[in-house]
Amino acid sequence: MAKMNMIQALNSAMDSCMELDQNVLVMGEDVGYFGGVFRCTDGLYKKYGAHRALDMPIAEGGIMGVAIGMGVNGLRPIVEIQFSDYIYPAVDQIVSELARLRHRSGGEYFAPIVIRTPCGGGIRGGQTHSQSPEAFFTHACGLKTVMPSNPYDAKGLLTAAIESNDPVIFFEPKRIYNGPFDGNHQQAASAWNTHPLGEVPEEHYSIEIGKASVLQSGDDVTIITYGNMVHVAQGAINNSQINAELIDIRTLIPLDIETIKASVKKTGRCVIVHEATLTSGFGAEILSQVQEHCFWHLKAPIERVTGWDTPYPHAFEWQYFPSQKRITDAMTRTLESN
Amino acid sequence: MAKMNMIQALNSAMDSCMELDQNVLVMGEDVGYFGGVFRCTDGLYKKYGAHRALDMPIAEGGIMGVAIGMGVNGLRPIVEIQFSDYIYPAVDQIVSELARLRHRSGGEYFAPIVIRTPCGGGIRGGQTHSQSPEAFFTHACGLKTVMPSNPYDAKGLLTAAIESNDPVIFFEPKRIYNGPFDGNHQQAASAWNTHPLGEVPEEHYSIEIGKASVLQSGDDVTIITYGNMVHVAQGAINNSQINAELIDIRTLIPLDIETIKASVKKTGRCVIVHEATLTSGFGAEILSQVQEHCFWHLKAPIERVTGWDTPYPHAFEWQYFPSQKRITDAMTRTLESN
Amino acid sequence: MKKNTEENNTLYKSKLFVPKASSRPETTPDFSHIVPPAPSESFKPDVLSDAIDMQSLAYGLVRVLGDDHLAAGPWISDLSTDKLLLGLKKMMHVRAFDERMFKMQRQGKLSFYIKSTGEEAVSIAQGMALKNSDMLFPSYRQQGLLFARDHNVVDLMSQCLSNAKDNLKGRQMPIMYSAKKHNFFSISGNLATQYSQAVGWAMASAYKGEDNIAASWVGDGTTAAADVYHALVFSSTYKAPVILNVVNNQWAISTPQSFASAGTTFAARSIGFSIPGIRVDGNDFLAVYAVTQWAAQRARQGGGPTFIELYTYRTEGHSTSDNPDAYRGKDEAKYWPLGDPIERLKNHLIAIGAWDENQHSALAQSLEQSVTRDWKEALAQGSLDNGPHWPLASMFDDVFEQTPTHLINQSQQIEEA
Amino acid sequence: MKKNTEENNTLYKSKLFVPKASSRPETTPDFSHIVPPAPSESFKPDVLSDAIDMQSLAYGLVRVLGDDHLAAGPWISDLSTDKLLLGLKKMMHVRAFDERMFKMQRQGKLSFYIKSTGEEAVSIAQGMALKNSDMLFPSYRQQGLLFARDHNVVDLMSQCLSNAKDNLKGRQMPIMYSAKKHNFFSISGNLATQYSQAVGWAMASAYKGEDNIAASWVGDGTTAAADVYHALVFSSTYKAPVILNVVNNQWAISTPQSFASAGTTFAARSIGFSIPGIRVDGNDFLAVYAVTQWAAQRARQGGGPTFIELYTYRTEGHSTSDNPDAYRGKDEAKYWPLGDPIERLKNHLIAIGAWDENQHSALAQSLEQSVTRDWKEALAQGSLDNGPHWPLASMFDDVFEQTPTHLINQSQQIEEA
Ligand SMILES: Cc1ncc(C[n+]2csc(CCOP(=O)(O)OP(=O)(O)O)c2C)c(N)n1
Ligand SMILES: Cc1ncc(C[n+]2csc(CCOP(=O)(O)OP(=O)(O)O)c2C)c(N)n1
Ligand SMILES: [Mg+2]
Ligand SMILES: [Mg+2]
Repeated sequence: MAKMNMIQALNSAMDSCMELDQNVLVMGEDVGYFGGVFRCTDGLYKKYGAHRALDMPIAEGGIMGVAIGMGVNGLRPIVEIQFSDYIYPAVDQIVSELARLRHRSGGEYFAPIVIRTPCGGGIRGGQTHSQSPEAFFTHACGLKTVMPSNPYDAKGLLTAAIESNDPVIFFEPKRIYNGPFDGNHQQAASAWNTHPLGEVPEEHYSIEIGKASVLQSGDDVTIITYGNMVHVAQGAINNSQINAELIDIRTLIPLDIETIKASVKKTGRCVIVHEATLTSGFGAEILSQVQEHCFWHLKAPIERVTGWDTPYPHAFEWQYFPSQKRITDAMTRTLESN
Repeated sequence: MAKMNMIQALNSAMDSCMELDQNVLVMGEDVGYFGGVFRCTDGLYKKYGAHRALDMPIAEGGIMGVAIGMGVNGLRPIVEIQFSDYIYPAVDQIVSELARLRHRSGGEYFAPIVIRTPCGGGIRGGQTHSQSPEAFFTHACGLKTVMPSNPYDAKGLLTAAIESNDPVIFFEPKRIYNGPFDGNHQQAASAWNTHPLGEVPEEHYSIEIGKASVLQSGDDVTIITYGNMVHVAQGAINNSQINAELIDIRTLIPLDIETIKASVKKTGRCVIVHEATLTSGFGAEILSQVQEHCFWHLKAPIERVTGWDTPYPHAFEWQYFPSQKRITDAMTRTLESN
Repeated sequence: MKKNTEENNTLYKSKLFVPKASSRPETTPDFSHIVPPAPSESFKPDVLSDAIDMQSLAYGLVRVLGDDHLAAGPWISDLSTDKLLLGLKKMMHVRAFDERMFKMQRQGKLSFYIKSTGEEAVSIAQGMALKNSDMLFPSYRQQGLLFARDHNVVDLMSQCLSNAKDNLKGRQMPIMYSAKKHNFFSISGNLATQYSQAVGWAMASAYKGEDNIAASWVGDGTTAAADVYHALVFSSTYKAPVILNVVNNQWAISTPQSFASAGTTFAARSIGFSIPGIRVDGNDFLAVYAVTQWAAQRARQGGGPTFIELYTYRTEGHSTSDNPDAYRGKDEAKYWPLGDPIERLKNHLIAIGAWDENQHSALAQSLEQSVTRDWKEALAQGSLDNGPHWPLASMFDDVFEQTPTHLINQSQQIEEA
Repeated sequence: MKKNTEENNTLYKSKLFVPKASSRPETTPDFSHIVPPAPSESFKPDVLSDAIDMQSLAYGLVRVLGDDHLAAGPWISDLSTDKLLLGLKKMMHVRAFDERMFKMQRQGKLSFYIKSTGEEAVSIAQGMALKNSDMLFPSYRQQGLLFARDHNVVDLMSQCLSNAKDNLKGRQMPIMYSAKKHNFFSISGNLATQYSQAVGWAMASAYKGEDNIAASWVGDGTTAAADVYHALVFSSTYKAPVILNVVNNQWAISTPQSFASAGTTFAARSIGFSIPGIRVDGNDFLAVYAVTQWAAQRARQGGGPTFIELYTYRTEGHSTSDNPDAYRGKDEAKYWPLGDPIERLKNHLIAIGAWDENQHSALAQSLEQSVTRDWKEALAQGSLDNGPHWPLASMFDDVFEQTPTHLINQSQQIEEA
């Protein structure tokens, strides 16, 4: 075991897969010589060369089209989209091509691609360096959608994604690259090396895609969340007397509804938290499935605590970023309503 | 009043707006000389010339970028995307630019654009001529999203969209261009001239964007739907003994939640129907809002009847297209569960 | 909106330039500006020449067949008479196939169809000039490639019928073929997407140190799509072994090529990317073959991509959903100055004494019969309206490699519904 | 994945071509392949020439200032000495502004900043060559355009500070300016999107019969983006009155221009679209002005778009988040053969006796002081950390023209939270 932050854990996953399989390569803008603007591919160029840590022109749509062709020809490209805010030029190749290829070709063709992309706010990046567009991709059939919340999961899930023969879109909450940020931005941020899930095996391992993890069990209310918000929710629980169960879904598609069902049937109360915009965010899908499966167990309306329906503002970043207080208030409301 | 099908009603809306305001023009692939592959812009080229019924190169992303620039320079482009299945190359310009321009520029700039695009299946078009991608756009803040279900609404809402200073994405269910198709594909399709909402004023009028319409009032269960499915739901109600209230939301963003609330609080039961894929479809957002606002009035789980989580299949079109039976079964389930 | 109106008492005098069509129903077609050069007027550069040094080929028109029906000029290749006869037969086979399928659609047996009439030389000559191990990324109008690779005709028909033998399991509209065993990529309904994918496939081939190349096709109208730019930028940047073809058949549904050609030839577009651009008479089987062979050699020798404009004409409607008389001059095809690819190869073979009219009509007839036989056999395996189809639940397969729970549940619901 | 591995006992021998950088930290920069031509070596075509007839300008380098610091050659324009002095002053003002803002970011007063050091001639000369009624669609590195149009400097700083006077209401990162009163479009964080928008704006101008033109800028790396292709295709198709500029400063963050240039000049890319391509010494104020003036005349006379490659160098890091020493040769800037735009114009003015060192340092000092004054004034209006900002609820304004109910509700919730 070693202490790793998320960047090191992701790097370690790519490194071990590249060692195992020469069909695996990383590609994207500034990922080669420089090692990525967030340093996630650092060292791979030195170790595997310019052909396997491949810098690419600034054309997300082109990178994706080319990656699909490579995947069809037996390679396993790991594509980095520098910020998920810049994934839209690639949406046609992702939604119309990558997601549908296996199905439309009757199973003849597929492209085993991983799309890695940093998401979320909290770094003063304004509206084009803070977005969480994961929900868009959950509506396109054929894409696995993953968002880890800690280094241990990050390495295990990224390894599974690289090994998967299905395309995987892998969101990396950039605010927690270096530490488990709990939303308390006045405080000095803590680092991963003080966190149990910052303990990461150096060797190759994978975590099954499609399994949620229950980070804390409790009886009164279920919090369902993923990514950045896992740590904000944990903080809200720690700083309240509420006996809450905390579920990190880790994978959006396929969603581990069984784990969610079991919990909400037990607690009868549910708060869903994500950083993305409220309307048609993935919280709506989770809420709908909980309502469909647990209706008769619900003791209070399911609540959604999310980003607002506006672009991510520069000056009001901390009013946009869902706070512990908003989560605590929501839990309290569900507990009070009867 | 005149009898019009949806194509004629849409054409009439564009014509009257172009007559009123020379800043209004239509543009897109095959919309000029030919009048559009569905004939919606037929005659506008003859009447207004090649400059105002403007054929364009096959580049949805380019068409959208150019339209935004025109909008910023005072024009009101009505862009036709030939099939909504082909809107993805334009997603970056729509989501990153068009939807955010007014906000990001502090209100200095905006582009009053209408994006018209046929959606939905039932025409044997397979997976790339049958999609209903409306939900994607409801998650991007700053776009009004409209889908009419009849000629009268189509003209009134399109006129309002053209007059709006906000961008509007306007989905046209192609299966009902010529008649109110109720899902019964063995039967000869009926035409709009036999339908009361096929009565359309020739003169200029508009219908406020953001208002649902209650097409039939009932006490036992509320059906919330839009587009193609309005007529399938109506058929399901007609062919059952169920006393259902039928709401055509007409506008997805902004959603007329007041009308929905009033109905569900009355009936206590709710079935949401759309043709788009289930997961993260707009039904999830509607369900979530109903649950949040009407929780204490609900007598049964809210149901979603939608397209399946697969691409639209050619051979199994009628098993994909939500049927009256599936809607009736859902209504029955909600009525039986207690 | 009204507000604007009040301001606009004065009417705009538009200065916007809008391209024109070669003809419209109210005008007589006029292609007099197209003056086919003699084969001898072209030149054949070394396969590793710089794009800029062979620029004139982008503005000219490579031809091998002269008005005398004989082969001439620098692009004469090593094509044997047998190969020419095979090419003729394959072109005639495609045409017979298209004719039959079109009729069947008109009789309601198919939901849709697209012909390649008048463009058969493009896919047959190019298909024959490539190795079977080269990967093809076509648009929907290169069905000829499948004939070049001897694809089973009954299977093609089964795909169009969405029947139980359809290798696409009834999921796709007619003509959206996929044929992995023939290295023919799954056709996409979304224009141009295959173009940059072909470049990626070729980059992978180079990455693996293999000799196979990729080839892709788009139409004149589709050249405006972003993926075409991506293909040019990426194939140039990494010198990908790929042939990028533009089939300029003059029309994109109702839109003339003037809305995509940017006031010059399509072939000219690649030179600014250091990619050779060659414009070739797309109805001249020998010229298409020779140019494709040149590009394939360049790619295999590490010279990178070639951009080929195949200058041809869409003789019929865009598809069975289209009526060209609504937007182009009556019988515009008759005015097309470069003739018909089958006629021209036939005349060449006759001119060199390798073929005659009787053999030709006999072949035409036997191909018509074989297509009819194949159709009966395909129909016997089911049709869209009457089945048998694939099992309904198969619709949920292949969305993912292993079908996840939520889709298994949906496949059970659909059986109940 | 494992499965693949077992098959791969033999290692690939990659044949993939991967472009190289001008230098990396472990190599010494070498620009010896760049041989600046003498001003006289260029030629100035008629403003309505065909792109193909002026092709050599795409592969050459338009210059006016010679090594003797004097103006020469066909591109000498009517620039008065006063205008040159004004241009010098504005370039120095931008540089002083950049210096101060960079320092303030390093002191934690700003969240982010981007300098244009070494590229000042691009936006100042081009801004001065255009009419104030012409519309500008810049990238984030053309802040100089705002100085060319005499934008209030305190207001620029207020935007960077997201304070109560920020015209963008605290919504955008620093430098994402928008200035409608100066016909300066809202800068987007998404690269290239403005390029096709500029074409649409220009098409609207032509549609309305007006004489205003549009101009847009992208960097060398950004040329790979789809919107650049769309701008070329659409501006050519409709002969839009627009100037499309590529600021080739050799780097895109850590990625050298060789990953975007397709093995040739950027200017060469437009010729295949019938759009003149001109490569100009971007650090030569007089050359940039003259070429821009030529393109503007062409556009106003109905000649359509011009594509200009401004050949320059990004002297500093990409932004305050970047450290160029991690990916390019130490002091690569020092090796850049085309010098510094301010130095070169200064030397020219001295050479013609219109300026001297004392005047220059005096001006530099007074500009530094004025920027310091402006900064104090801006800071007095608030800062990101300490406010005052716009009212919190203003965040929900401008999502739509009239704020709908669901956003009004959210603005109430945010006040409570
Ligand atoms: C992205 C996208 N936009 C629009 C369409 C609709 N469409 C199908 S074919 C076609 C015309 C293509 O013309 P061209 O590229 O010249 O090919 P041709 O049909 O002449 O072979 C159009 C606009 C599509 N299929 N995909
Ligand atoms: C669509 C998109 N992709 C990626 C980025 C991230 N990004 C910001 S600047 C930049 C480099 C741009 O380089 P260049 O075009 O040469 O302009 P320069 O910074 O040199 O002026 C990149 C990749 C972005 N902003 N938008
Ligand atoms: Mg065509
Ligand atoms: Mg640059």
